[in-house]
Amino acid sequence: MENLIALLIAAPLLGAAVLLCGGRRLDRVGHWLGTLLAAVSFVVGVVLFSDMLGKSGDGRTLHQHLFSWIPVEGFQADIAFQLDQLSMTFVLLITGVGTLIHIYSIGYMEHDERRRRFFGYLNLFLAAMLLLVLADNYLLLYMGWEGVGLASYLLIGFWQHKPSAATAAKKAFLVNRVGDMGLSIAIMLMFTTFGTFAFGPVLGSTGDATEGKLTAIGLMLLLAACGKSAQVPLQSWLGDAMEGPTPVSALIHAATMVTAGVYLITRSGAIFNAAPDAQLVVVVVGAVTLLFGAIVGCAKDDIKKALAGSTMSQIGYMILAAGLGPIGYVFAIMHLVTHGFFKAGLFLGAGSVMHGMNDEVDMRKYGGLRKYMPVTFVTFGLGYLAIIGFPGLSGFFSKDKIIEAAFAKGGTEGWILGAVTLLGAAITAFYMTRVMLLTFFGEKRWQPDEKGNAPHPHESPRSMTIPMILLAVGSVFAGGFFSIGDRFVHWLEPVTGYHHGEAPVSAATVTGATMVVLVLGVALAWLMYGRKPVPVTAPRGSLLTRAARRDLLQDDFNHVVLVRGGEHLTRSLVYVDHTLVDGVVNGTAASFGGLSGRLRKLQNGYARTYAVSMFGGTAVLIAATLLMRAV
Amino acid sequence: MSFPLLTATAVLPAVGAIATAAVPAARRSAAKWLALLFSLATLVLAAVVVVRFEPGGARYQLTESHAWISDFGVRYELGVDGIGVALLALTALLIPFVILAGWHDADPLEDVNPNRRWRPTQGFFALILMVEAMVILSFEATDVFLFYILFEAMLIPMYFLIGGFGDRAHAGGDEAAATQRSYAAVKFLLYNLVGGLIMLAAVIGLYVVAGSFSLSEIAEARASGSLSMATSTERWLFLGFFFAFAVKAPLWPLHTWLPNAMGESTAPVAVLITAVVDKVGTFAMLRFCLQLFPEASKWATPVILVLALISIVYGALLAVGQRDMKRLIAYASISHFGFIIMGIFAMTSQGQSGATLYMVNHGISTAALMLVAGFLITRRGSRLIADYGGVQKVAPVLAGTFLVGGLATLSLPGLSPFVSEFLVLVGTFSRYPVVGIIATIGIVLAALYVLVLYQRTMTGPVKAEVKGMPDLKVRELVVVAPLIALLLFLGVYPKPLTEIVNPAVEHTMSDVQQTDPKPEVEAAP
Amino acid sequence: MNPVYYLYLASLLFTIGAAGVLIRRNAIVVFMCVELMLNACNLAFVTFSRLHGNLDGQIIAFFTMVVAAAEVVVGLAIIVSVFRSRHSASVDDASLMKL
Amino acid sequence: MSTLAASAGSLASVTSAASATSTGEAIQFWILGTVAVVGALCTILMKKAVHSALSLAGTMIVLAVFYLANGAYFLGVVQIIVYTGAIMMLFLFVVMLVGVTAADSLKETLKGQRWLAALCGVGFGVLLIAGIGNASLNSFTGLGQANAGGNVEGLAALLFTKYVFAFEITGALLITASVGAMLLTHRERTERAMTQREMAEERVRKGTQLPPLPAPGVYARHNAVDIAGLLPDGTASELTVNKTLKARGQIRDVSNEAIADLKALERRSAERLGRDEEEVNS
Repeated sequence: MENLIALLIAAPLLGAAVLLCGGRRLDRVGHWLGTLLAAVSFVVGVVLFSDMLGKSGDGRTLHQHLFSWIPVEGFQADIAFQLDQLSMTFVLLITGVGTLIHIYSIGYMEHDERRRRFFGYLNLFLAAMLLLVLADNYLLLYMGWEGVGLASYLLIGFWQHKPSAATAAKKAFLVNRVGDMGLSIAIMLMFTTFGTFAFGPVLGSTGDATEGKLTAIGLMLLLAACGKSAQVPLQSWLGDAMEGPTPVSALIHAATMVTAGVYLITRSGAIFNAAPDAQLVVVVVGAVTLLFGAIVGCAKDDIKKALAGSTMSQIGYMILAAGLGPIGYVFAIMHLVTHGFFKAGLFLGAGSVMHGMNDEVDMRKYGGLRKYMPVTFVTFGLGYLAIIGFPGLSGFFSKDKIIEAAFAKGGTEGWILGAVTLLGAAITAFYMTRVMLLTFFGEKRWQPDEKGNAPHPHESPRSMTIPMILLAVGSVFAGGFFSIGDRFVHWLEPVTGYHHGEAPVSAATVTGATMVVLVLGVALAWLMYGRKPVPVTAPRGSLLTRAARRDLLQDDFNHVVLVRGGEHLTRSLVYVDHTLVDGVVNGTAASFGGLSGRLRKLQNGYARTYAVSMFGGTAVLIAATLLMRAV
Repeated sequence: MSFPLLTATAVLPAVGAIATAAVPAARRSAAKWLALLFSLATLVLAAVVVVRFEPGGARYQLTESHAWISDFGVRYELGVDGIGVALLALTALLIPFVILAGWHDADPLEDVNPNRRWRPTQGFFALILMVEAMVILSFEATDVFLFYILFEAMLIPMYFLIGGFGDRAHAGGDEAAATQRSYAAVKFLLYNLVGGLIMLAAVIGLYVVAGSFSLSEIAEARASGSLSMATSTERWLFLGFFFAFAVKAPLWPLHTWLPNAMGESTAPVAVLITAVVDKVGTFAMLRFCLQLFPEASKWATPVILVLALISIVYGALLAVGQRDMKRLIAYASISHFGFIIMGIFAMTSQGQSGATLYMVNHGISTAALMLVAGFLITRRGSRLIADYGGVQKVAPVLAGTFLVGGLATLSLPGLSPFVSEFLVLVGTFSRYPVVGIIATIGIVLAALYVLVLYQRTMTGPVKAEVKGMPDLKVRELVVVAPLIALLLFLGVYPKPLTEIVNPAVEHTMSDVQQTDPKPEVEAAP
Repeated sequence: MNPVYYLYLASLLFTIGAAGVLIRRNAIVVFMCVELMLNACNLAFVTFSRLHGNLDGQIIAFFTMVVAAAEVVVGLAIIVSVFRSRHSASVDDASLMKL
Repeated sequence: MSTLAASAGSLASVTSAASATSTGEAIQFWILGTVAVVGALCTILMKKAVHSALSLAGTMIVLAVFYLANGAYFLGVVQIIVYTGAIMMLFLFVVMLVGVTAADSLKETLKGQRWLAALCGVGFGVLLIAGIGNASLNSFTGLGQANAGGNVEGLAALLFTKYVFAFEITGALLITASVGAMLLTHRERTERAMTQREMAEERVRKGTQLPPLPAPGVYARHNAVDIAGLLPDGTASELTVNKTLKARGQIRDVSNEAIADLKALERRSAERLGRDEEEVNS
């Protein structure tokens, strides 16, 4: 059975190889091939899943050792896979949502002449992401980690002719690289501490290591997670990443890749459990990002950017939960899965809207679309209800649990975190309602563009709606399905461990509070955008709004400090290299030239001058001999 | 005695060089094919060497030894250890691609502009083969004097390759190109000659002290204690050797010749410089500095590590600041050489294995990137990054290969440079954590300069001059595809290489009497 | 008085002659100065032979004279021919050694 | 001769190992030594080569005396005969041959040459003297027994036994030198000598000076070639005097002298003839 694990990765990898090297002759069948191979991977995943359900206890964990990757004295890195419940969850999410989005893309990318390449990249992403979650050691995980980074780079910049897209792609890769730096340092630390970086030994022997080392490792892992999951302070790339085609945003920048950070922290739970300081930092980062993303999401008029902000904030929830330790891991993953469903659905909905609106992304130019594209409206609406945590839908269960767990952290921390999560829930309700209202309600606000062709909003083709419907179903029922009888908790417990945190307040109270803030958020949004007509051009807005529109100025900070500073640094260094380092060399050469030129003057050709030097030489010689005598 | 395999690997290209040079100018293409043929034959011989070499066996294998200048105990001594084999294979592997890539670089320039002087096409290829012969022999030499001779001799063909066959594409026009080129060539020559001079003094000094040039004899004598150098003597000799190697390598602040040399010469020659000839420097650090002067090496380690660190960061930053893509790649190479030297002097088995792998991988990756860049430059006739844009739209395959080469340069996992770079980092980190951490900054900067280069040249709206640019031709694909395949293969399955290298590294480690630092925790299985 | 004084005198004369060689431009005078130097040497030799009480010094002096004679003959001949060709006997005019 | 006698006297007093010579020799040394040095200085400082040559000859003679004083009779004589007699004469000949123009200015043309020369000279001399000084030579063995059999015989004995080889070689050297000298100075005559007619035609063709050169010595009161002839307008003609004399600057200035003589002549004739002034003037 375990030999199938490699197949999970092999299928999409093969697809990528064929599609990217295949050349134009594959253009007609390329997208089908890509989708097929993604589906194959999904099927294999399902097979493995059913097999796993058949087993029990430790038997559920499968290992597959392919070959020794980097065998060097005292350094063993293997190409080996580990499939346990945690990985399984991700496998299903990735391959499942992945396949759906492949199908969606068939319609969405219909008019793009480089569609084959697009599917090649998508397959490459699937392979890398699966490698990430299936690796049984950190180095192999690192390979997948950077692999998804590459795929995301290629897909964000898929429309390379747009400079903005190319820049966004570069930015995403670079920011991720900073995170990767953290991951590699973490691996090095593991190597010096444990002499290995395979999951088993490292996580098994955290007890013997000093807390200092573990904290350091934890913080480095967190840095990596921040990069990949767009957490403060490395969140700046996610908004720009929306330059990519919408299916990409749905798959990579909502459902799967950006959640890799959560996976990493959950996977390294043993380390964090033994390093409370690191955990605290994780929680703080999560909380901050939660609010940060939410606030940004409130201000954006670009529908995708608004959703991106929401993604950031939701992942903030997950990171926060993961930072809570055993009481939170499970719910982090659970929210991750449900979020995977509804956020993917939302993005696909947004894509569908744009598809019908000539790729217009400004929500202020939408309005009243519900009668033009009913399916999109319904699916999007379900996703909306799910994310704001409407009772009974997925978001409700997963977010509620996280809020509980936050309170259950105990002490003032618990209260603060609880408050933050509640506040986050309120803001979420607000900005999602805003999106909803701006897009589907109110009167139509779109005009013909300068070329005079007004958008004719229409429902998207079947290949796009079906995935949306399926995801909507997922976002409606997944939460409930997981929560009934704590299925999900029991499923993951053997891997991540779990103990129920006793909140200072009863679960019912928490739920009640959540409901209250939910209603408040929605109401406020309705007051602002539902009642009175929305101006097409955005009003200047308050200081906070304007800051939020600019990602709370974090980008400007980066630009001023890092980009400008870096440019100056490099330019001055180039100058230094040319004048100083090289100048020394050239100076030496020049001085030699000058000296020889001056010496040349002594050769004036007059016999008497030479005679003088001869005479003087003789004198010197005599002097020398005399001195020798004297000595 | 058995067939002198090692000698053959060096003699074959030398013969090829003579034969190629002898081809009459009229039969130009014949010369090209002849050169290619000889380089391939050398590759075959090198493969035989790799096969015949037993990783577990004696330290130096396939040894040959004949008296040469008996008065000074100079012997013609050859022998390869794992490191030598790896680099020998790399050299023999790269040369055919270099020749193939430079197929038209030495054609007479009448087509470009008629009043340009005639260029000796067959001379170009003959010189390349000559360089190959010398480099291969220098990887095999186990006699210090013999090595020194080759170390110096390979400057001559390189000088003519750099100065004589410049890049057709030069921003400043032909005249400026000529002056720049001669400047670069002279600079290259002078730098390396100064280094060689100092090394010569050290070589003589070594003979005075040890009374022999034979590496094995000296190492033996030192091990048995029958030869003991005064600390100061050892240090001076070490510095003498190291300086020459640091110039060749090149290590900051002795690096300034490399950008000029690589910028002004044609892409294949640039590959020859950075991927083949410079490797002799780092290789010699491993073989001579560490083996002959272990104590001094340890003594100098802190300074050298700092210099290597500077090279890494400084080279990367300057690469970011370059406007000329070949100079950019040159500075990137400086940064990478910093990694190699750091790995060597970290004195851990991971570090040194990593460094050796790094030499090989860097050779392949730089070759890939530089050659594709060369194809690009020959198409557009400019080396300035600003003159390009949107190439990806008109020449997707070229852009793709360029991207892969770039990703290899920024050592993306899955491509071979990652393996070596990570080994170097881990090896350094385990003994000098701070140095290791600072070095990781290089990873980010590498991403920066590679992606900026790719974005400015390949993406964005298509520039007018770029329109109608042809995609890679078959010949060019034949050059690039195998390199990329190799990068992928060695990135996922570097085992064959590590198996050859590891024993040699163990020997070196025992030479310097160093053992890897132990992990704090004995991890549970 | 000690014969050493002759040596002092000899060195004095030699130095004067040398200075003359350096100072004068007229080839003939330069030659004369050379002769002066030779004579100084001769004086020294003779004195040495007296100091050591054997005649070898005088022999050397004798040979010096012979050689000097030969040298003068050739040298003056050269001067004459040079003068014929260049109408000058100045040593500075023959500054063809310059590159 | 007196010097010879003095030196002989001094020799008589020479013992096998003495530390000092006779007072006579000392006096002679100090006097003649001064002369020698002065001569040497004149040699290098005189403007005219001839004067240099003569002063050099003087120095050489003094040296000859010193040779004699040092018991090198043969060399002393040879010095006088060969050097002062032959070589210096050779010099003088050459000076005559080329040196008419050779009154070269002592103005230094090469920058700093003089100072360097002086510096080197002084340094050199000081060093030599210092060297001699710290060589301990306070006692010396005279030539008593060396010259016992006669100085010339002693030399001969050495010359033809010990140094015979060198002697022969010097012979070869001399031959070579003389041959060389001949080769250098001899000029092969490529064209035959011109006949008188040809010379005349040549002169006509050149047209610079058709008639023969004017004779010097107009108004000469005695047979003199050093007085330029006067042209009808009373100016002296350069053509009339020998180039060599001109080069030596030995031409008599005719103009004013001649006028003066003319006036004297007229006055005398006037007195004799008793004519009055106006007649003379008319």
